[in-house]
Amino acid sequence: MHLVTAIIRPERLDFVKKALEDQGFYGMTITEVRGRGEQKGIALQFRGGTMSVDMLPKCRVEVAVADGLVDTAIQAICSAARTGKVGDGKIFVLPIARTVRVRTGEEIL
Amino acid sequence: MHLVTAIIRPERLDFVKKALEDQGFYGMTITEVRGRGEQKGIALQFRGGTMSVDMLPKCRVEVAVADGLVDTAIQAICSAARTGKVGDGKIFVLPIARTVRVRTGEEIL
Amino acid sequence: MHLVTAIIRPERLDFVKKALEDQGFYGMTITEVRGRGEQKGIALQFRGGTMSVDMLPKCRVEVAVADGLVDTAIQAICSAARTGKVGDGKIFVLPIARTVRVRTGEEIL
Amino acid sequence: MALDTGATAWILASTALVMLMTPGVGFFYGGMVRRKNLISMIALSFIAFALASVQWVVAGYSLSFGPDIGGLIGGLDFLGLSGIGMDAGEGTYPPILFVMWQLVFATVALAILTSAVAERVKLSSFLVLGLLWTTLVYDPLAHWAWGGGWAMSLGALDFAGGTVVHISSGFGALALALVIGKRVGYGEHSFEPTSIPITLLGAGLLWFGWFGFNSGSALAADGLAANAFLVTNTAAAIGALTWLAASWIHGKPSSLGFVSGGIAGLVAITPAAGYVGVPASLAIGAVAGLLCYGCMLLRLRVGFDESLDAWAIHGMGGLWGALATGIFASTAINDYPGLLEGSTTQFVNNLLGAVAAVVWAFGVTFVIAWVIKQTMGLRVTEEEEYVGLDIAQHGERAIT
Amino acid sequence: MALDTGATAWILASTALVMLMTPGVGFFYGGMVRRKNLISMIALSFIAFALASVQWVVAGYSLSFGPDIGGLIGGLDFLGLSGIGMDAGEGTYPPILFVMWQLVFATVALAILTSAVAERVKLSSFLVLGLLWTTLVYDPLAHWAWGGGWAMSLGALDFAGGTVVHISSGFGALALALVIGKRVGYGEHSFEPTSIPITLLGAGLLWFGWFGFNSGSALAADGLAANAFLVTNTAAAIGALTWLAASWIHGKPSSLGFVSGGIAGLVAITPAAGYVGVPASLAIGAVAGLLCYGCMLLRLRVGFDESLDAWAIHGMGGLWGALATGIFASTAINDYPGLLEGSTTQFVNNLLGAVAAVVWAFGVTFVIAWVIKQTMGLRVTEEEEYVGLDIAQHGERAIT
Amino acid sequence: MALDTGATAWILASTALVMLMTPGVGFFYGGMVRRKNLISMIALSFIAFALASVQWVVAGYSLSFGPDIGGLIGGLDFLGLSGIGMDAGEGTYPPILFVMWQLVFATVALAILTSAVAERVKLSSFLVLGLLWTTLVYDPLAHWAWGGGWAMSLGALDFAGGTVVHISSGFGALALALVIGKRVGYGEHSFEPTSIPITLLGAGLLWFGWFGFNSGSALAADGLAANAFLVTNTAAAIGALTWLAASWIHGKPSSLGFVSGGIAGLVAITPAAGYVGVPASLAIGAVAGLLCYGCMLLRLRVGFDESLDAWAIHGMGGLWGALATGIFASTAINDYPGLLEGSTTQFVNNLLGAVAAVVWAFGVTFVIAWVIKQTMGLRVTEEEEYVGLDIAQHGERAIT
Ligand SMILES: Nc1ncnc2c1ncn2[C@@H]1O[C@H](COP(=O)(O)OP(=O)(O)O)[C@@H](O)[C@H]1O
Ligand SMILES: Nc1ncnc2c1ncn2[C@@H]1O[C@H](COP(=O)(O)OP(=O)(O)O)[C@@H](O)[C@H]1O
Ligand SMILES: Nc1ncnc2c1ncn2[C@@H]1O[C@H](COP(=O)(O)OP(=O)(O)O)[C@@H](O)[C@H]1O
Repeated sequence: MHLVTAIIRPERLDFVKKALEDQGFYGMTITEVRGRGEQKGIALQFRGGTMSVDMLPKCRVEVAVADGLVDTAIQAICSAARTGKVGDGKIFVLPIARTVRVRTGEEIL
Repeated sequence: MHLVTAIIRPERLDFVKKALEDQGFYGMTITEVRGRGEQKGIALQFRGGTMSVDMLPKCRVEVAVADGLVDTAIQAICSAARTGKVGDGKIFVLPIARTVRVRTGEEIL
Repeated sequence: MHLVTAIIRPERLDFVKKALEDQGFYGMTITEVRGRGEQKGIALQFRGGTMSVDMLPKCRVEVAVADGLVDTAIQAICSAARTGKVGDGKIFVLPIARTVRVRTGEEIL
Repeated sequence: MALDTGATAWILASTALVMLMTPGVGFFYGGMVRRKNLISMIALSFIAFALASVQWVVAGYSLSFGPDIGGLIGGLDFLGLSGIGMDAGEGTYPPILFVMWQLVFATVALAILTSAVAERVKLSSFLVLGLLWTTLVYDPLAHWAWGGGWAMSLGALDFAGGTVVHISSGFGALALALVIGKRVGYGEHSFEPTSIPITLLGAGLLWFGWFGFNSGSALAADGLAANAFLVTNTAAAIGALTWLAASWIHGKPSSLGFVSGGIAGLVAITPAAGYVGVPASLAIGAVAGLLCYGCMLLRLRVGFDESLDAWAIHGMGGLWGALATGIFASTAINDYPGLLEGSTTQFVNNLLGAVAAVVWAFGVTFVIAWVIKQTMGLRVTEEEEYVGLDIAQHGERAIT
Repeated sequence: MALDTGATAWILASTALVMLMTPGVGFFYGGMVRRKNLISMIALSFIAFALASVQWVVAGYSLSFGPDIGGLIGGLDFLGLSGIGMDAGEGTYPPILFVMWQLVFATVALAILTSAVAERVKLSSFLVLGLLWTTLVYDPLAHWAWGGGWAMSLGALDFAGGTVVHISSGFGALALALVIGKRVGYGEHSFEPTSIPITLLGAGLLWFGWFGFNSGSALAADGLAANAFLVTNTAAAIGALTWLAASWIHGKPSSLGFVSGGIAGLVAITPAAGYVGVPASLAIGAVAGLLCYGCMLLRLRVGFDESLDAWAIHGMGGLWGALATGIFASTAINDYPGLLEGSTTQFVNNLLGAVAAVVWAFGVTFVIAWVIKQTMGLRVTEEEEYVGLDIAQHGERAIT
Repeated sequence: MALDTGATAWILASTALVMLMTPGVGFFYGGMVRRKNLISMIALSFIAFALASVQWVVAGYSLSFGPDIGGLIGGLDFLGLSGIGMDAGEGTYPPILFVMWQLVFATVALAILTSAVAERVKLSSFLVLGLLWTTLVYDPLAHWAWGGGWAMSLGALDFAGGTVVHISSGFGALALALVIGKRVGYGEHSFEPTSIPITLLGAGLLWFGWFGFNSGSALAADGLAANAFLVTNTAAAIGALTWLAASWIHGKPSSLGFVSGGIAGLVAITPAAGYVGVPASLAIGAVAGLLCYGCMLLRLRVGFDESLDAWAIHGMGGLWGALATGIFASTAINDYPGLLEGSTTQFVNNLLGAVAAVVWAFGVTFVIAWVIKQTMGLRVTEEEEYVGLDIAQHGERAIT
């Protein structure tokens, strides 16, 4: 299995979820993260002091999929998350050595 | 090393921590995430409008363990996190290429 | 590519960001996590009851870097995140099977 | 008559209560916007408060309560509050207290208006807009209804500001939202409220402060003030329960709906609080809960991004309240009979007062907003809107 | 006598203060529950407020303060508030104000009761429960102590509601928690409070509002009101400090313990505020802090899931306050001597009043809750409880 | 004269308003510290409140308002409030009310002081420090200015506590921050405020409560109280706007700056509120906004970790207010002419009063803090500081 890990815009999350569902991917894990890619930083001010915040909120969507379905998942995410502007995000596909279902303890392939 | 990544119920976290400790695993990283597996979504309402929220809070527990101890860790987590009902979670074991201790800069094997 | 995943002290984040920038790493993803390593736990009290909280806030910094640059990234992070005390953190380097840019759908190598 | 220290004490306390409504509005709306605009939304209310406060002591009071000019506006005799005394003289409370008392009404009206530009307004433009709005929309309406203007001469009743505060800000918000346009992404993806508990806090402060608003409007510590207090609470309670019930039928009964209904009830009883009794307040509040809920559904159906619903709740609730005052006004409470006691005149007067306020508030706000839009611009850039106003306008973040 | 505008002003202001306690209760308890039930917990207080408000103007006031029937309940003469005037007549404040004043006591009692069903109650069932409870438990108790009922005739003293509000809700909560049963997972895994700062906010609002509660109960703006104000604050302060000290011995002195001690002090001084002086208030508050802390420990040891401790703090604090009033009442403050001034009668009367209230509150609440449980059910399903009431009952989420 | 129920009502209500400022201070500062110290910061204000409350009824009131001893301190005649009556006698309000009224001033001063030890103080040490500070710093200053001490005899004017509350806590904070030393990591890495909305909530409560603070200081419900109310609001509003403007020039206009300016205006108008009119209040507030902003920049440049800026805002704002009172005092408002009306004496008297307070507050606080540091220690261990005071001192966490 592979863990398809996508960093996307939070406002596209609903679309990505829908697109994954449409392809039959139900299980997923979502984390609120902050990130930066090509986007420039922004300087913040705290009572006259300055702090730099260049990390905008993003959503990390993780979907464990069988090896043969990685492309399908990538395509579903890409088309649903895309706005065409900088900041649309990245997908990292991580290899999974083993997957276990906690409820049963059984190994999933 | 492998990164044993478990998505579990937040209320089982204390038990999982305890179980890992009992097996000698002290280091771990915890992230608040939301997730869905086989559980159905729930429709939310915002002043007459509707939004769908099917992502329940989960905890991601990550433990980096030596290759020979992966099974021990998986078993400890499984038995401590299990309630027997849908939503108990999944464990993904990710291979780690290298591990470094920041304090010393030394490589850990 | 590899995903250099560092768990560091939140207050060192700015330094780590700067150090990575200096080495030309702009893209990164940050997650608020809690973790424990060698640090001992602390017992909390809730109106007479007790709960144990031994998980201190940490930042997870993830940077996807080309294979040849992993060492550079590790060094940048280590030197910027180091205080020399227990709790400085760990770096896990995870192999990435594929990386995709959402905006364009193109594969990044 | 002479200084009544009891009345003065209650007006002082009521003024403080009403003042708290302005932060209350900030938290109420703040909880409903996205996290990246939470600070901005709260800050807009605070800024509205300061802005209208200064305008009021400089010119606003005079424009509203200066010697009447043609029924339309007050003269500039009290500019900078010159000539406003501390001595009650023939009155029961100090004239200077009346200035402060009326001030907090002007501020809360402007705070409500901020909802229309939520998550997209340029701060500098809001400062100009706010100054113009309070001067050109609020002050004339205050003069008409309370300062000796035509509506007051006509006999249109507005006990505590259903027309002056709520119709003005509600229909002003409608015009303003039309001019500024919808938020980027509205109608495409969902906008999750950052924190319902913050909204509930705001609602609690509003409900609390409203007792000063309505009961203090008796400008006395007597039975009329007490009755206003009781009918205010009753209308709010039943409004909250009816909205809860109505929204339950449509789905889940949200706490946001519940407090929205409470505020609808509060708005609607505002003009009536000194003229009606408890049974009428049950009717007024119940209708307000249902009506405003319906108006919100209508707005949603039309897909119009006036999403904090100042129009549905304050505008339409205020309009209903003005009419309801004409209907339910009772001589058992005050000197004025309403439609139910056979006085068509009262109803018509109130109708005229309310319709004129609707037209003025909508029209003038529209023009002000349009002019600002054409000149300095009303909105932040699309990029700033994406990043959020907290960072873009204030350099701050709500959650680290 | 005739209308005293100063007294009226203070009662008006106090009523507003007490009203704020109901949201205060919501935030106080809301911060202690898990995040998934935060909105629900706050909303229950708001809903309790609206529900009891409407019930009160329709029937509650009449049941409580209508012409006495056999010492047990008021007659229905004032149904819908018919015949309650705005004119003070022989009194010092308008009768209609007394209705509003008493209303906010009824609402806060019901709000406290919501703690017993935290994180597991079905909203529809709570609406029925609340209506029955305020009618069958609160109204009779209010009648007994203040409305001309047997306890009042007997001479049991309850200045501001130690019995009527706190024993009723505290022992009611005990019964209710028994009937509804513990939360799923209670005793197995830990339940982390979602936000202590929210609880502190609630505590701050409660402390603030309590000045209206106790001092306003003088129904005058005079030395008695001032004394009540001061002893209230003193008992709260010392209660907070003693709980802090006691919990420090057991471990870390939590801020939650500190404010719990403050509220214990406030509860205990409530029935006594108009009868005792500052030295007595130090004793009453200090004992309250220690006693209620001990009761909480006891409840924990027993493993009983009445986890927001309405019983330990309001029930036992109120009981102690009732007895303390009988002990410390002083003719230096008011007309009534207590045990320390040699009046066993006063102590016994207060004991009787309190015990009767304990029995009635516990018994009737138990029956009401049991009947609802058997018929429409009290709890949400286990699945809904797992998901949390915010989503399951309101379709809302506290943190996006 | 005799009991004036209106005056009494307003003092009662004002006392409640001022009381709310103490939690307000807690939330105001709490939002600015790091998340791991949020509960601690709020709790320190609550604890300050309880501590000073008990000290006040036991000894503080007597030290402040007991029979004058050499112009420096009050005698112990009123220890435990013995001899303080409930009867107004010749006065317009009950003496016991004055005790309570003054109590809330003592508590808020101590709450402001807590800012100086933010995120690093040991709770046990704070308890000792607070007790000593309120006794040795606050009580003498209250005696000097209001209790018949030398400054009062001299004729230094301090209407509502610019010197007694703000100079004392502001310059006390300066000394305290010097002794306790900067937080670990200060100047190295950035310290992000945990929640600006919480700070805005605190600011809203402060602004609200300040009406009681200043207007209630008239100890009457009359034109003077009304004028104080209005100038208070005006100075706050203009102070907020000028700080906003000044910080806009330097970068982004933060909401934190806006409310800081509001508080600067409130501080500065505090001693003047009963002596100046609206135009003067515009000047006083505007200067306060700019001056305190400048002082904050200065503190930042120096790299001094008194990071919640009690010195810049309360200390320097209070100092400016004391001088401004001497400058702008007007016989049109009260009996006292200031510099602008030709009275150099008034200005010099106020200058003397203020400078003496600065010296006393700074010096005595320094000594107290130093002694505690040398004996029991002021700070937590470095490890505890790293973990945060919420866990280390209270065993609690702000966000689960
Ligand atoms: N090299 C990287 N390592 C880790 N995360 C990254 C990297 N590059 C981008 N990201 C994540 O993806 C998000 C979007 O990236 P961005 O570069 O803005 O998109 P785009 O590829 O369209 O330019 C970032 O906010 C960050 O969270
Ligand atoms: N395919 C998946 N990819 C990523 N995360 C998953 C996947 N399946 C489950 N999870 C995570 O595990 C959690 C529990 O999964 P669930 O399917 O409910 O458990 P069970 O295996 O008992 O049915 C989910 O909430 C989600 O966070
Ligand atoms: N074995 C591990 N698995 C997962 N995360 C770990 C592990 N060990 C350490 N961490 C993470 O790194 C953080 C810092 O680790 P720590 O052991 O305190 O540093 P050091 O290596 O200096 O002792 C921890 O809080 C935790 O989040």
